[in-house]
Amino acid sequence: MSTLVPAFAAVFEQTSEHTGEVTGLGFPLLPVMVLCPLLGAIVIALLPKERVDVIRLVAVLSSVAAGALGIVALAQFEPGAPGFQFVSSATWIESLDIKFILGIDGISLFLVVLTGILFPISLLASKPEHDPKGYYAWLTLLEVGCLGVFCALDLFVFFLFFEITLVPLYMLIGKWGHGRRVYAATKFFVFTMLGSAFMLVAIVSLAILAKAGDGGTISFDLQKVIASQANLGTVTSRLIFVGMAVAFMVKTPVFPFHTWLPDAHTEAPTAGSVNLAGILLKLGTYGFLRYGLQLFPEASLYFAPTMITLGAIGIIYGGIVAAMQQNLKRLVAYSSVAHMGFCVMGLFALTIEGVEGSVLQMINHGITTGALFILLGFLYRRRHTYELAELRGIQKVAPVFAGVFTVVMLASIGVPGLNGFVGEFLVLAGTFIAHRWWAVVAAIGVIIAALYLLWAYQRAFHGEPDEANRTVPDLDWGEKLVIAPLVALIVFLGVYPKPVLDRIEPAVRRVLEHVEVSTGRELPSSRKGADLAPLVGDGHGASHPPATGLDPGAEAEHAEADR
Amino acid sequence: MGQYLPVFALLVLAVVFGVLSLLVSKVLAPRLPTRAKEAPYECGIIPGREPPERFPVRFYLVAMIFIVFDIEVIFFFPWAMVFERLGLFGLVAIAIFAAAVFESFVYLISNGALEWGPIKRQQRSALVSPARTAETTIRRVGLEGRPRAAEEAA
Amino acid sequence: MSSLAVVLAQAPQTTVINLAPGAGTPAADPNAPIPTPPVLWAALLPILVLGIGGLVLLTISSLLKKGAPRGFYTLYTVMVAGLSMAAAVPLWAKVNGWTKIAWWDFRDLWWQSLPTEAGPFSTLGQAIGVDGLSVFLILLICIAVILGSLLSDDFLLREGLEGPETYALLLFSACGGVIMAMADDLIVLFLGLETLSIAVYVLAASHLKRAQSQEAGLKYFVLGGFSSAFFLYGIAMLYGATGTTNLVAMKDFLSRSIPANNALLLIGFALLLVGFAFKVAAVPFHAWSPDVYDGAPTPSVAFMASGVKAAGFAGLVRVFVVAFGQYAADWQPIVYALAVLSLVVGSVLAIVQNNVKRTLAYSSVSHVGFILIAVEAATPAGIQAVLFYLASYTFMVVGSFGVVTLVGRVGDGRHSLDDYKGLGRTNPLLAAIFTVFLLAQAGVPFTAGFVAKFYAVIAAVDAGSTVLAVIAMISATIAAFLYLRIIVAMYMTDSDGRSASPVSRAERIRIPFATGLSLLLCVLTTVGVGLLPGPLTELSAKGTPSLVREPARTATDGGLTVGTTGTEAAPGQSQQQG
Amino acid sequence: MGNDVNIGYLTLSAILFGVGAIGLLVRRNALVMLMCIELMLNAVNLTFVTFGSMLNDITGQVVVFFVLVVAAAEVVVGLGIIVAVARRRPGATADDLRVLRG
Repeated sequence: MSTLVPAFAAVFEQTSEHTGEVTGLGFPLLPVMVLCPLLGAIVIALLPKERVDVIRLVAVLSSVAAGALGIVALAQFEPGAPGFQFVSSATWIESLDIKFILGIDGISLFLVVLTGILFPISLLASKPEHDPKGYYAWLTLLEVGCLGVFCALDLFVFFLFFEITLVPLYMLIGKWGHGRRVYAATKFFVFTMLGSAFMLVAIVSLAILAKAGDGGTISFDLQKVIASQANLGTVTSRLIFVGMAVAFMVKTPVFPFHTWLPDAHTEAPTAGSVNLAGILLKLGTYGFLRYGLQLFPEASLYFAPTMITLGAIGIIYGGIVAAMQQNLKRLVAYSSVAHMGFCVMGLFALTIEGVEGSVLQMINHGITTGALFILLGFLYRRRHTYELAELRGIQKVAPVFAGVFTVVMLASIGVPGLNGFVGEFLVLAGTFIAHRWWAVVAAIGVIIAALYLLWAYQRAFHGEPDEANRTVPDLDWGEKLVIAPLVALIVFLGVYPKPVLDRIEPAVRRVLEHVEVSTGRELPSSRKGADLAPLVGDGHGASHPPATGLDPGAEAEHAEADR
Repeated sequence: MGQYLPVFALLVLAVVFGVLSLLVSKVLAPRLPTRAKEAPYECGIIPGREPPERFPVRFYLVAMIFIVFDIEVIFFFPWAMVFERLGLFGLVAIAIFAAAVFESFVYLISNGALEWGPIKRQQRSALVSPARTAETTIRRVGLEGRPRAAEEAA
Repeated sequence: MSSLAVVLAQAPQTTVINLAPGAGTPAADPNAPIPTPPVLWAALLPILVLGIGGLVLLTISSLLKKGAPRGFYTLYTVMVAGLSMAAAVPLWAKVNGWTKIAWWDFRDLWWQSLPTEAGPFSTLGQAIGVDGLSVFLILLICIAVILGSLLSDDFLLREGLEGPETYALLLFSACGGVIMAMADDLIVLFLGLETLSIAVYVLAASHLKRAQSQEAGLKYFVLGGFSSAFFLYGIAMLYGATGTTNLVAMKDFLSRSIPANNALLLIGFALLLVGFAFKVAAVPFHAWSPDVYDGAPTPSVAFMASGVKAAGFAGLVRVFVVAFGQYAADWQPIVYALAVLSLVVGSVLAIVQNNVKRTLAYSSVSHVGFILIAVEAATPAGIQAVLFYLASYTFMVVGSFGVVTLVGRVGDGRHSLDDYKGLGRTNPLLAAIFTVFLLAQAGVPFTAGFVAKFYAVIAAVDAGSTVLAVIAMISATIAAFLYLRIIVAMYMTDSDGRSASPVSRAERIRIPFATGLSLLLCVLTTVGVGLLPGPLTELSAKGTPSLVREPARTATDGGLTVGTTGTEAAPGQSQQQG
Repeated sequence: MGNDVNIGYLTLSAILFGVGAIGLLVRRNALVMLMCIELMLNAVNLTFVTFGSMLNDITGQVVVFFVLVVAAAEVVVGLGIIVAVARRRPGATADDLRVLRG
């Protein structure tokens, strides 16, 4: 491994011109992190089919390694530094200026860390019934796709990883799922493929029409395209935004395009649905933020009202339909639709709190829903069913399991003190500033969320366990070990979100300033937000000077001084 | 108009010659009608049975070989007219062309397209059955219908 | 045999015998040597190697009393195709102006006979042009022949049809394809097209034991004859409109003077497009391709789907995008319509099939639609996208039909979807290889298919036809659904049923050496190009065609000599002149 | 450019071509189809020769040679395939060639 790294580093020379000062620590952190699970997948593919334990070990090791590198990136991360960090790029196709660039900033940092944490836990949480070799190979390949998407700084590479996540998940759902798995897998594949078809045309026309490269050549480099997207006409940039938005709306199930999600979730194997809910849904909202807001500020401003209404509809619709579900997994799936509705609403509120809350909501939703699906996986392993009708009185038989389930469920509802609350509150505050009545509607959504989850809990866990439920064993130590980190994170982020917010806030502020600068219109929050700040009293020191004409530099030392 | 006179003369001569020869043969020839002579064709042999519906493939093969070499000749004509003016280039060109077409001829022969003898089955097994001899397997073609030959053979 | 007639064909307008009506004796004195155009045999080498190779193969086979040793014919065909590719390399160096590639220094070879300066050149009185496009196509067609012959090696043994015929036909059709690729004259293009298609008609009908094969051959023959008559009628119209059949002279004529009523020209375009559309099986002239692909023996289908289509597109690009670039506004709408129809019909009809071979035939129609959107762009980027797509498409298609050959088992008849059920369990390696090809055809990233579709979309968007690109991508998604059905059949159907039972002897398909080799080659290239598209992009960038005049000749020659060497376009340079 | 005689020839060849094309689409018997293809090719020959004489250029007539060669090659191959089909089922008409469908 030691000889490999310098050779590898040579390929990915550390371009520092993006970040200005902070460069990676001479070691191509991101490429190794992204390609580490790929190495694992290849090794698994070569291992003989019988050695199941070795295969499982290699899979867990490679995803833990990726997670560790994620934590290292978190530790090394410079909160206030402008631009992207740990950037490393290798030219791929010179004629089209396509470079394999990876880099993260405040927004994508935590999504990468979330992926790094969730994948090993989902691997440990469940075992496949048949053909483990294919199962673990496809799962590690899925991790490559997820990590790659969040770090890609090149339009082509982003699209490549966006598509890469498609095939492994299709195989996972299709081959190891249960019930109508082939139908669900094909529906998932065709929906996402259709969305990404539009996105490909959008990316290509963006790269060509923006003529971003030096000297007006075609360029796929995100930085150059952001800089030069001004020379797109308003109509073309709106059309391209719609093209991209279709793909992202399919991925975060925004209301009209969400029909694939419940099927995919209920038929997916446990690890599949944990990662599908925990990470793959964030591809869409992250895409909206990075490739929607940053790339097409004017168009996103133009479409903001429509997107917010769709988000609000998603929250209400998700809540109501979830309340009527008989199958627990489908219920959690629809709750994801509702939570992602929050994210979309926060994003398009275009206020600092809104966007910040939405990013935080992505992370929290990833943890809580991931934990929920793991717990449902344990339940399925015991009772082999998700139907609420057959579950009763589990609290008496498996108290620890019920206790953990309660904590995670309350987090998902958004009870203060747990991580759900912080995200949703920021989103509601942000939306309230910009679009008052949508925030009211969203608040109703929170109540509905409480309704269906508590009702489900009451039906499944309370009451007298009949003979089938009486034999449900409690969590063994292995399962406790798996779920403990997630519960710890839920509580930690609920009580003390400051370190996370410190890193997200500068990046979000930079995006919003970019939107203000290029659209030339004052965003609703930047002035009024200031006077609301003391009320909120959120952790990261609200005593800013009113945010008029703030230059990022001042903001950075300010945040520095605070800590 | 004058220079077309010889053409007309030639035309007249041709017509006269055609009519004359028909008339002379009809008038002078002896009349001994027999069934064989009256038959439309098969040059005097009375066909024993209707021509078989399905011709053996060899007949078609001959047609195809004819077409191939007919086309070859077409290209020989213009070449022949100016071959000495074309010099070496023309010679090399026509040589390659002729070799190619001849090669297809070699291929035909090796595949037995032109062997019209009796159907010689390669003897797969050593001996099919003692009763079958060369005579029994060879089809009698065209012997019936000849009055004299039939009596001798019987 | 008629392919050789082409090589000998003197470029029509240089013969001086003008039998003007009524002129008694030819004007020049009778025995003055007729000026013959200089022949650069080096430029014709690829054609000669393939043509003569086929003839020698037939001669050898007819002289050998007992059958040839096993695998001899395949080895021979691969060698001849390799030799033809080797003969094309110096031309490639000449076109790009290098004097030596890696270790091979060309100066000592027959180099001096080639024209001095670099860049594309033409010979045989501007009838044969050697430029980036023709050399790229020579390499591609030879690769298709090599892969095709490797596939048919074991297939013929299995079906009991041993004999040199299939290999000789492969070589002759490749020779025809190469003539088409290098043709700068419409008549030479027509002769190349006919050599190619006649050889392929017989190839389609060559499975003597299957009635479908003869029927496919007859259908292909009748419709092929029908469309080549249209093609020829188009040439006649263009000849009437421009007074010449040579593309270079035609381009000069059109740039010099705008014909008063270009009715003849437009009819000529339409009829030529009919001929080409039929040859590449674009909708509405695709009706023959599913039947013929289903009936014909699978290895020859692999060659038909790749080599024949590549030659067809070479002709299409050279005639329309290069020679009639000025009149792009006239023919682009037709190509636009062909592209849209092919995309939509190709992917929609493919879904209703349950015979895998027929599904692949319809999916190749939708691939043709993709290539047509690149042709419709009519820009150098468009041509590069066409070449890139053809190259990656060849490997994908030959690979997929290779697997179909194996799964077809003896009698080449078992192609329905339930023959593929559970293939993932019975033959994991074969199923994995087939999945790679199917995903590549669907355009999943990290495969050549994705990059090819990507370049085609770029070319289309760059030329402003974004709507076409969107239609293309949507039909690619629909087409993806049909590839998924096959993958589902292979992997997911009976996996829960008897997954544990050991695989019986009969189900396991033995992958013979030659077929294995070609499948390996295809998989490596498909994934390799997917990961590193750089080299192939460079190659296809250098493959831009350009019509070029005869190199300068001393004043003594008679006939149509052209003063300066009009090597108009350095490769990759502006398309207008090229 | 072309006086009425040439226009006459062109229309004649167009008619011939049309007859050939329609004949091919309508008639069932494979041999008739073969003849129709020949008819169409010869119609094109006539067009070539007419244009040759109109442009006073030899190319028209030279092209006829090649078209003849191609027509002959097609006939040879066509006969071969038709014979192969006919040996399996005598009196092969395009109607009963419905083994391949879909």
